[in-house]
Amino acid sequence: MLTMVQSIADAQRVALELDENVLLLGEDIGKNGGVFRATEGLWEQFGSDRVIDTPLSEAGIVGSSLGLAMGGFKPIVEIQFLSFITPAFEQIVSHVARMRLRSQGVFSNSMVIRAPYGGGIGAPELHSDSTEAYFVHTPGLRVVVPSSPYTAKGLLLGAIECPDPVLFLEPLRLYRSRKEEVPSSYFTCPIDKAKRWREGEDVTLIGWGAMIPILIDASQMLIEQDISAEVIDLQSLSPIDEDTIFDSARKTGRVVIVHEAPRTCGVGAEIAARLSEEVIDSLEAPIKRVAGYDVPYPLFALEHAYLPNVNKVVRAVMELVYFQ
Amino acid sequence: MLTMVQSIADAQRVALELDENVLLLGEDIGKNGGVFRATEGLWEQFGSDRVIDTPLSEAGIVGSSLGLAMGGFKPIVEIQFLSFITPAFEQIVSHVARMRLRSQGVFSNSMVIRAPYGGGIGAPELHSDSTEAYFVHTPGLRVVVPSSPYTAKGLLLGAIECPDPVLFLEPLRLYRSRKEEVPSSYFTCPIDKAKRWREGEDVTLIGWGAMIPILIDASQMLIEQDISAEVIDLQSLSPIDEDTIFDSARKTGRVVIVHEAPRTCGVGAEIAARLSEEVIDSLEAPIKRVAGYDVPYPLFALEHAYLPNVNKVVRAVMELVYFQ
Amino acid sequence: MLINHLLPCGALTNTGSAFWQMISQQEKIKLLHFMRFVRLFDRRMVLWQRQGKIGTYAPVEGQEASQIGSALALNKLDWIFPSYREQGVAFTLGIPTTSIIQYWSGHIEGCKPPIGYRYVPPTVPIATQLPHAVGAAWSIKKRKEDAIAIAYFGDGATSEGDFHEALNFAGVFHLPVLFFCQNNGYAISVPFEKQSATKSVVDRAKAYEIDEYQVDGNDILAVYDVIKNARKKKRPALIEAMTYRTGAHTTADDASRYRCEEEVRVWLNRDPLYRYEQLCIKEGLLDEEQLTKEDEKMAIHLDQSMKEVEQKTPNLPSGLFNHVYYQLPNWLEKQQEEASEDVNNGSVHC
Amino acid sequence: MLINHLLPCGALTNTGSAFWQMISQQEKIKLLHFMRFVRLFDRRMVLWQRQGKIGTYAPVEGQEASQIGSALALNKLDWIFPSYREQGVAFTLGIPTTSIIQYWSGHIEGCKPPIGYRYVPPTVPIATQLPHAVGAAWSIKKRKEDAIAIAYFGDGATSEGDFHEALNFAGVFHLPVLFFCQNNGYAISVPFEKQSATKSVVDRAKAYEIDEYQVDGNDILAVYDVIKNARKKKRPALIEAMTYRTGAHTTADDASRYRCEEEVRVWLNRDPLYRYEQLCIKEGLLDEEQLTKEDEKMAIHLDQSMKEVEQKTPNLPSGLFNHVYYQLPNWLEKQQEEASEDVNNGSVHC
Ligand SMILES: Cc1ncc(C[n+]2csc(CCOP(=O)(O)OP(=O)(O)O)c2C)c(N)n1
Ligand SMILES: Cc1ncc(C[n+]2csc(CCOP(=O)(O)OP(=O)(O)O)c2C)c(N)n1
Ligand SMILES: [Mg+2]
Ligand SMILES: [Mg+2]
Repeated sequence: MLTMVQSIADAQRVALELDENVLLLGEDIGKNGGVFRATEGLWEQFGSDRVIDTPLSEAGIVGSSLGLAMGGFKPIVEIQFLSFITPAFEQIVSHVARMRLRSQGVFSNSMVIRAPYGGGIGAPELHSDSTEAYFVHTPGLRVVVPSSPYTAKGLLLGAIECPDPVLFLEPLRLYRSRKEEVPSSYFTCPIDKAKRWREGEDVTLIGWGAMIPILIDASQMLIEQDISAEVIDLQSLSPIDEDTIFDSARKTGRVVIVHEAPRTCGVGAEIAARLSEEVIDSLEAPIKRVAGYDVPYPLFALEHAYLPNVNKVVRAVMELVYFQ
Repeated sequence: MLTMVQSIADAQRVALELDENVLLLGEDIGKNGGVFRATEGLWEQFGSDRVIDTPLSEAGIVGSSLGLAMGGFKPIVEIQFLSFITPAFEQIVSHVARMRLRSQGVFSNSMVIRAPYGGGIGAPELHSDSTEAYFVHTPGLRVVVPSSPYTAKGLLLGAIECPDPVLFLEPLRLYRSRKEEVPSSYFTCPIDKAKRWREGEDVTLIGWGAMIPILIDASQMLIEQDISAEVIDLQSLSPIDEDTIFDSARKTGRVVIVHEAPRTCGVGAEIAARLSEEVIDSLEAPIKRVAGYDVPYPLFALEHAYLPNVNKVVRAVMELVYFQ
Repeated sequence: MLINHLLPCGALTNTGSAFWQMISQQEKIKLLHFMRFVRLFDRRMVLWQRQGKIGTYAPVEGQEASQIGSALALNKLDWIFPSYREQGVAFTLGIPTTSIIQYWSGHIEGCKPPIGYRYVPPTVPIATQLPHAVGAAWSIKKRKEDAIAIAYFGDGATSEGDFHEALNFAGVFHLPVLFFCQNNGYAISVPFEKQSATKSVVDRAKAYEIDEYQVDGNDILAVYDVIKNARKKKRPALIEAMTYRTGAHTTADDASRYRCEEEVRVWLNRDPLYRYEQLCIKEGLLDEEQLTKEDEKMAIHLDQSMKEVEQKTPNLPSGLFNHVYYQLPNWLEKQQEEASEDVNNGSVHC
Repeated sequence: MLINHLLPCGALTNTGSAFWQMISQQEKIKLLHFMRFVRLFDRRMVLWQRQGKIGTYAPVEGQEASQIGSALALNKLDWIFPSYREQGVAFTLGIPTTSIIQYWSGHIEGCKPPIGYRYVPPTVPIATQLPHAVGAAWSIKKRKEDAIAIAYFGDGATSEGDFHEALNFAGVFHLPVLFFCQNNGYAISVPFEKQSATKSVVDRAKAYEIDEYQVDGNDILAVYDVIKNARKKKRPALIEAMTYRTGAHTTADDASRYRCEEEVRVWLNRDPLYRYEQLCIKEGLLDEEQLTKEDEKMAIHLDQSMKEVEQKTPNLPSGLFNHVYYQLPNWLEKQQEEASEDVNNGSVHC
């Protein structure tokens, strides 16, 4: 039985064992085992040549990882918190995302950038921001978010296997929220597919990461109202698994999209836009978003008010069900 | 009669004359007058203490401009091309957008960041990217895009007057594409309102910046097909002027949104999402986006294929009009 | 050359003796009081964190001389740009105790500086406050104010691009800005030897043609002297204060994972408070009775401040929306109404 | 100390004489030929830009010694990270002329290095290639290859954070990477005095404990020597080549707005090609007849290359989509079909 953060460490252990080209780079990931222990024990097992404590320098880390990828290595980079990826933004957007294209397939840009993210754990300022949309809007990248210990390992190994650069976002709130049986061997989950956690007929709830337990709870509450909700975990934010969400939307005719990031231009907007382009004639109600407000993520005393929760989701569903 | 780039220089001249706290900072904006001459003559008129040639250091420019703003100055920063704003991304997202909030109203974060952007002029790699969505997704900022010489001056002066930080994006393709009468005195255009360039009944075309001439041309072509198109220039991408687009969508029942940026998670997604949340029952057809593909902006030999054009817009409108 | 006035045992060096004679009785006592207060305060914060009264906290212990010595050398018009560990600076400069507690309790109100203060809210992303200090110094220079700007940061911050860009601007534009690095030997778990190939942080000043000072950061007299001196010059300077945090990086950190007890013991023997107290005893400045009284007053003040903070309920939902823009725009007003509704219908609890 | 082997008049210095005796006849002639070829090529590119045959172009003229001297000192396994102005390097290293023309004609195919080459496509954002070179050097070190990585950049690039972060990594991890700065005195219009408070770029090497070399960048022998030497050491080094672009920043730039004719004249008198030709004449290496023939061959080669490029039509729409990901994903396939349709129905012209 592993927590999500343990299963993430385990996935990296397996990857380091399997492929000598895999390298880990990041701040405090070596001797310290990562500030969340997501690389616990790996420095001891694989040494400081493969599990590398770097200077405090995100552009340096990501930029040199691209050079390593071009040299045939497979860097797995830890950014300590997603908010602190911004100093490496230029490297990611202008280079990591484009090196394969720019060299017309000659140079690899294959790497995984891991970052814990999201709110709900009373973390200090800027440690809880959800900025996935910046990267979903950046062609050349993939963006993956797990929601359980088992899928975390499978998706992370899938991401490591993938020749494209993958931003792998780890919901802080789920790091230790529950344990689950996770095989200790190598296995992957497809990194471009959504996952249906629950089937339903009346409404589709779409989310990812830390929103999934909330959506499952909401679907339980809705049963009491005789509303059957389908819960879809996007898992892959880029690319978006259109087939799964279109099928579900066509079936239920009602969609609520839930995310922590600010509403405007969040990934929810893209899902709504695709639905309104492709399945609008199957919809029986407006498309609803339950999302963060268009304000910076608050200091933690107010985060409960900022975040989507079960009540907000249920209320949104009710609005759709009683829409006319 | 001024071109857009001349009217932008003129707006800055007026602002420098009116308020001694206005400062210009940027690379090559002084002696050289800006690589596009958007600050032509200002260094000569106001001196190197107010029109400041900085080192090649975007984070330094934006970060120190924030310090200047806190000290009561009003910096107008030129980023040479929008793509080169990424080194300052952390400063903008983590600080410029938040200083007023974080200091609970005590310290000003008032500044304008100007950047030429967009394609269609055969510019080198990375010089044509449209990355406005990153900033529209960032609470605390405003984003404004002019589409004519007159509105460029009025909107820029409006942005300078505004106490919030404003990202002011200048469509390269319109810099010198036409001349217009622009008053030499001080005047402003509201920076949070969309502008209707043309009224219509059958379909709403929404765009901004360099897309506006295309939408106007498309609306002309559509007349021949007896289709009356309303052309809306968003002007303000953040905030989005919902009233104007909702009213228009309710009237026409059909919407095409056009932008150069990659489709996924572009500003078009947000507009579509809001429409599908608020006016879905007035829509007679899906919401269409004509946008850049989800690939990095190509080297210029292929940019004509990447970019939205009149034909693509007309085709999209036809699909909606004949939708059933 | 490391500037040192006061040895770990509490003896003055030659330069120290000279400086000691130059400063007033009042100054000497201030240095002592603030060191004691800050230590008390800081330990209380760690305790409160353990009791769940505040959130994750970054302790100051071991760095008091650097923080208080520098803070007391500053003037009212100076701009101060702290990182997240400058509670000693904040407290010394008169930021209300309640504000500091509020900040660490996750209340944005704790960021608000009192009227007339140029004390900027803590900066969480590493090294990003350095360019801000450059800009503030530019504003000082343009307005010909009798002031400087000072940025506080750690040794780890010197690896970030913003460090470089800020120091370069300061050199190019000759700005009155002090870059004050508390080199406590670690960036969380990463020791300075792995952070930089240079032996020390001041080695980098040469790359920008700015002044440099390296000072014993556990020696409050030396720090006080250096900052007084540097700020008078109104020139850009990089100052490295050699110090150590004897506690963990934050209350969420376990320092035993990356450093040994022996190393900590060495530094405990260089304690900044102990050595200054020894000096004060020798100089007859330490009035035990008086100090006990002051400590008690301080303890009461701290408990009262905490109570005050506990009684403050954050403003919901306005606390989310106020000051995001200069004026609340229409579309945010709509969202605020939505949030109000959630509060009113019980979807969100106050 | 500025390393100088060949004076502007074409006379060898003492160190120059020694070096001249050490290198082979073949090397001497290569240096000459590539300088002549690159100048021809570069001038042709400027002309073609004026004729509308290629897009905006960044001319090399004046910097040939820096580019060719360094390139000829490199080995096949070395990783090369150019900026946008390294046509001289590219050409010397055997990047096909057609590729270089294609790149400046806006064809992505021009970015593709020939098989087995470690020549990276031009980097447009300033200083961002430096961390890449660090990573490539790291990969070299890990694989124990007999190679180095070299990053080319300008004086302006030294103000960016990426410059700092890259040099810091190189120093901390002891990587075989050469940071080769062509200090041509300007970043577009901004002179180096306004870019940095230090007198020269090499002053910054001390901040990272890496080797430093300052060399006359118009002296091809000195540059060749320094890079040969530095690459043998397999240690991180910052190299500053003092040079000048006698043309504009790009064909879109008007250099007369920010620098005076006199300054240009001074530098024209230090022309790198002229001085090396003078030496070759003196040394009896310059065979006029032979050179004229070679020049003619080169001219023909250039015109043929241009014709070849003109005949290549970009792949539409696949040129937009290929290689964005390792395999074209489903959703992009859909967009590619959309784009095909636009081509087929005439919405977009090939
Ligand atoms: C840009 C950025 N990257 C990473 C972090 C996470 N982080 C917080 S403190 C810290 C170490 C800072 O070390 P140093 O600068 O020496 O300051 P100290 O904590 O020792 O006072 C790190 C890596 C951050 N806050 N910002
Ligand atoms: C990050 C970034 N900012 C700005 C630019 C625009 N720009 C292109 S070249 C240049 C000047 C570069 O000067 P230098 O580094 O000295 O190289 P040189 O052109 O002189 O060879 C500038 C500002 C850019 N390409 N990238
Ligand atoms: Mg430290
Ligand atoms: Mg230059």
